[in-house]
Amino acid sequence: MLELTNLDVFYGGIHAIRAVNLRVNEGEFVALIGANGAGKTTLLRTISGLKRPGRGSLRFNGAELSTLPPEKIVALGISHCPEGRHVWNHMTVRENLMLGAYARRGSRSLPKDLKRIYAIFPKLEERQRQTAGTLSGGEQQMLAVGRALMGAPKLLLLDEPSLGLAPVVVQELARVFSRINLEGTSILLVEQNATMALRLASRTYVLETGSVVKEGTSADLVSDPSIRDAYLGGQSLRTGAAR
Amino acid sequence: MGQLAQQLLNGVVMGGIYALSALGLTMVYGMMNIVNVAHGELYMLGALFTYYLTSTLGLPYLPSVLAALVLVALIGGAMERSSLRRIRGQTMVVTTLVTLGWSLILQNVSLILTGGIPRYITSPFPETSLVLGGLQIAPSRLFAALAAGAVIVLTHLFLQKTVLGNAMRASFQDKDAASLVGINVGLIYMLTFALGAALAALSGGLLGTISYVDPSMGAKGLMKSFVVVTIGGMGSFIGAIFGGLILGIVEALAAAYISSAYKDFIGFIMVVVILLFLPSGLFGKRERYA
Amino acid sequence: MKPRAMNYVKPTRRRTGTILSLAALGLAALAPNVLDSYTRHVLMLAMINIILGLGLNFTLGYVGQPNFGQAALFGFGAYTSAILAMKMHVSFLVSIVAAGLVTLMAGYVLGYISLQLRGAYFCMVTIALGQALLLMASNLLRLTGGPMGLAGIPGPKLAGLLSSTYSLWLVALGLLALMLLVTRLLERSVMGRAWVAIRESETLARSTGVDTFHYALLAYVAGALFAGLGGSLYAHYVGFVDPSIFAFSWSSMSVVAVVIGGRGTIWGPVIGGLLVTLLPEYLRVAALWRLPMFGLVLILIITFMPDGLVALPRLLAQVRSRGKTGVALPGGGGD
Amino acid sequence: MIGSKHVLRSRVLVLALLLVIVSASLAGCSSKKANDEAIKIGVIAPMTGPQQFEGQTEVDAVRMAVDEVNKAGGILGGRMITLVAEDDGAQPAQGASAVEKLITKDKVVAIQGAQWSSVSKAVMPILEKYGVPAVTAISTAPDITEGNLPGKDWIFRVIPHDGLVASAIAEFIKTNLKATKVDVLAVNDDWGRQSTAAVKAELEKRGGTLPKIEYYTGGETNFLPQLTAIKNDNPDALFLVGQSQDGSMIVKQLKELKWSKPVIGLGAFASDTFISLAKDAAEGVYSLAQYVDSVDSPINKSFVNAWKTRYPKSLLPDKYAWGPYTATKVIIEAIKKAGSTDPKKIQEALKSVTYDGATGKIAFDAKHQAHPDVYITVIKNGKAVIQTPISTK
Repeated sequence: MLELTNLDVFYGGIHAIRAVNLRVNEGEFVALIGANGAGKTTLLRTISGLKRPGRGSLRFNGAELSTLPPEKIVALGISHCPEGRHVWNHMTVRENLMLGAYARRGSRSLPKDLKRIYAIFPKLEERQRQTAGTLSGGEQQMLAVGRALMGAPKLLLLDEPSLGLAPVVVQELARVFSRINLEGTSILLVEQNATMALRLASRTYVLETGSVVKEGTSADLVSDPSIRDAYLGGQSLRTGAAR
Repeated sequence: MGQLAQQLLNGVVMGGIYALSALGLTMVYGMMNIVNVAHGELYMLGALFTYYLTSTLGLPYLPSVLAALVLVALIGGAMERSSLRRIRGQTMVVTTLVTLGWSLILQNVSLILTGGIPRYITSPFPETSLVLGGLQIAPSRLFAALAAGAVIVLTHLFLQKTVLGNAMRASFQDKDAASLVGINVGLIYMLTFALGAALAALSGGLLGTISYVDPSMGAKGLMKSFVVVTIGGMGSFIGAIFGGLILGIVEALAAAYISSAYKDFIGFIMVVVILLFLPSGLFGKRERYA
Repeated sequence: MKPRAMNYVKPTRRRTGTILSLAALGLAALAPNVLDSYTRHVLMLAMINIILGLGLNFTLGYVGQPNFGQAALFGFGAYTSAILAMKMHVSFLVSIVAAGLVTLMAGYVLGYISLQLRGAYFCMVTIALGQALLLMASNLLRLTGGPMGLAGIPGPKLAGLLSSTYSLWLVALGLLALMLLVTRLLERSVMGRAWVAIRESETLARSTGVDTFHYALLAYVAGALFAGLGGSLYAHYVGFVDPSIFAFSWSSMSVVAVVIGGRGTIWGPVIGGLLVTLLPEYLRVAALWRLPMFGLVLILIITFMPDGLVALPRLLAQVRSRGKTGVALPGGGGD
Repeated sequence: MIGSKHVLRSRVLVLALLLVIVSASLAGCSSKKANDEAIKIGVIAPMTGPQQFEGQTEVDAVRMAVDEVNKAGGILGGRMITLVAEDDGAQPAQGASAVEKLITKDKVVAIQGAQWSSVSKAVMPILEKYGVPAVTAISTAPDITEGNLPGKDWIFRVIPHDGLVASAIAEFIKTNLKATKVDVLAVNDDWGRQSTAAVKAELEKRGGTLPKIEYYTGGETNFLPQLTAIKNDNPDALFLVGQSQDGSMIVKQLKELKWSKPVIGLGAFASDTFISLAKDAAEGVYSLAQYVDSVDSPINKSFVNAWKTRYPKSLLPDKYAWGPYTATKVIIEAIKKAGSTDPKKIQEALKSVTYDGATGKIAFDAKHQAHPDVYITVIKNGKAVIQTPISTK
């Protein structure tokens, strides 16, 4: 479904992504883990069109993405829930969600889709008339996910959804991601919280300084000693220091 | 007592008119963070186009205003596309100077093309003032004030209730997030500036029946629009209404009870005093300028 | 503005620099003898514009606040000189020094008021104060002559021999050199660094213990002194002041000069001041198209060089070295 | 990177020096020897900015005068006259630059202007410095000729100044309008202030009172505050000082307030521009005008006809057309009389030159002020009708 071949991305003079090959199959839940600064966010921004790739190809269901503007990519069925949530603080929860479906505005199924989001996140329905800026961090993350889902994506890109959230909230989000995936949406999850990522995803890639250094089923990676040392051992330190 | 009532009535009606003429300015500032010095020239072009459409082509008044609005919106879109787009994200001084350059171009090219003769747009309203309990008011002025209210409400509803309006607000609050839900942010920037230009043109077309129309009319009115927008809080519609009303009433009362030579002086001092106590005007959003 | 931290210059180079500057100064002092009087006149106005720009540069360039009220201070200086010279018949020297000091004090008051605010609201207050002063000058008939202005302000005759225009040329040149030197010294001082800190992030500057209001006010006051001296020069040179000296057009021209020259640089206001004076004058050949052409040039320069013309060499160097990108750096992530 | 700042700085210096050199050479190369034949006359006027309309009219008028003379074969044995017009933006400093350029670069022998009194005052010292005369047709501040300003020997004025017309206005208000309590609304500039002061003095001499004197900023569009206050004061008459745009707005807003007392204006309350802007609201407005297009003299009729033929799209000529036209003709007469293009000789000739103008004979008194007639007019059926011509001698 999504296929990155030999992808290179430059940031100014910096070679941020180097010859990355990555694939997400129909209905699959894939994770991408790596340390802060490894290039994970750059990779997602490149997929969704916010950043132009330098070399290589980016194909989604056969269509080449590397020259498309973000709005065209959204229309193909890729929703990107960005790191740091980026909800529109001065707009209401409902307005945030409805704009999530901007790429398919006018579609008849919008009321139904909104109901579905409210069913997934009942808190959002309670707060639908509040402005997003008044929500708690966890609620904002739910809103950001909900907004991405309103685009009715075939592929959902999630960037650090657990960042800075209480463990209870992270648990709740994890349940939601599994459910969405089971309902048929493919997911590419980017996480520093490797424990969570490896538990949710069926396959995982490990990114270090812009290159994929390991890939495999999550089960294999969990038992890989180098992964355990680098990503699971120091985990408590790292999540504590997030942001 | 009769004078006070008449002055207040004039002040309120003028206040509505001032609010209308400042609307595009405050919207472009609030959304795009651009102090559009060319606002006055867009206003002037609205009036000038309306004049030519009514007098030269002989079109009826309201369709002419609408056609002028469309033409000026196109000019506004072209301004954004050709120059403002390239300096997005630069500091305010830089964007302000680009609009200053545009104001020089628009004003002087209009001057060259029209010869600068002052004119009136023929008003579709009767010239005889209405008399309400001993108070006089001109129908064209009353219409302009009412239209001002209607335009302000409609623009507000557009931004709050329509998908496009929401997309505009979203784009200026968080550009990346807007791109990620499929909003063409570049297009939205252009449309927003064009909308600001259209509002300026609309006020020019509506007020051209009260004031005269010439290429320098925009520059003359710009200072007042600045006062209105600043008092009310930059970017706030409700602020523009209150700013306009305050300026209209203060001008009226200053002329009646203090000295008309100091009328404008009082307006500017009021800006300073209000800002010292309310650093972002009456209704300005604080967090953006902290 | 990119930080350019290099302060170290080889001593020999510095010496050549000083010699070159002195030579340029000497040449400029003699220039009126060879220039025709129109060019002399235009360059004199340019010097006044440069002095104004150098003063404005402190708040606009270094502190980074959109100050559109330089005409308020300029007018203050001009009126102070005009009133002293016309009504009290003081000598030129007393008049120009007094204009500087009085404007400095006025700058303290105006700065104290307007610097309570930042950004667009600061901008609006500087405009409003300028307009308020314009209206005061129009209405305080006894003091300012009202809209009739004050005509017949005498110029100085240095050493009793030089003509008034030549004397003013030398005074302006001397002031200009002094101001460039002062700007250079301030730029490298603690104060200059504090200004740039405020511009980059006022919150951060404040959190590291910089009294941002204090430093911003000092920038404003320094700018006021320059503007006051420039205003005094103007009054004695043109010989006539009226309230239009407070007009928004003077303020905005000064902002244009600083921005198209280069904000927060020493030579920016010099280049910009020359440009905003020379361009409209030499565009007179274009008759009515002069102002639209000026507007177009303004837009082009700002759109393509938002850092001003001083950045032109750097920009060209960048263009030349393009294509050498792509050096991978370890750890260069995208977050 | 060492020394890069220094390199940069020297580049900037070079750039700045280049600019200076370019400007100097530009200045140098264009001052090549002018056409032996042509005589250059300069005009300064506000051709841009809020006063551009009056300025454009002025330049058009001067051009018409020059072309008429050229068509008739030129002067001084067939030499043609060329016109150099410069913009002063109605600002003193710009006016000074414009005159410096006209005199030193274009080598004009005389100048028509300025329009605004403040600009005239700023350019007078420059005229003196170079010894080039100017004839102004619009600046009516009395002290330009009557005062003791530097450069006063070099400026001449064809239009009666504010002091000269004040008594005529006061006399008309007292005897014809039978008004003693008069309110004033005047533009807050040098001209508005000075003419108000002059009329006030003359009215008070005649036993009148002026309880309310209000000023407005030029370009204002809202006069209702002042007019409402004046209406409430209930004077016998209202005296206005303003140009056609402002004036038209004032009388329109007076009409909105259902004003019924007599109104007399000074400035442009009898011009075609004013009437076409104010329409019905102009009816019945009295005015003191230094020129009206309906002046019944053969010279004026041919002037108006020539104007209509030459500028068919334009409005009928007003004082901004008549004054500069007359001033230019006076300059040309003086050049003929001097028999020379030496500015000093032209200045001498101006002192004794006479010219038959549309509103009477133009001849300068010892203070360089001319004394043509002025008119009291009233607007009837969209036409300014002359009530009484008044001598200003």
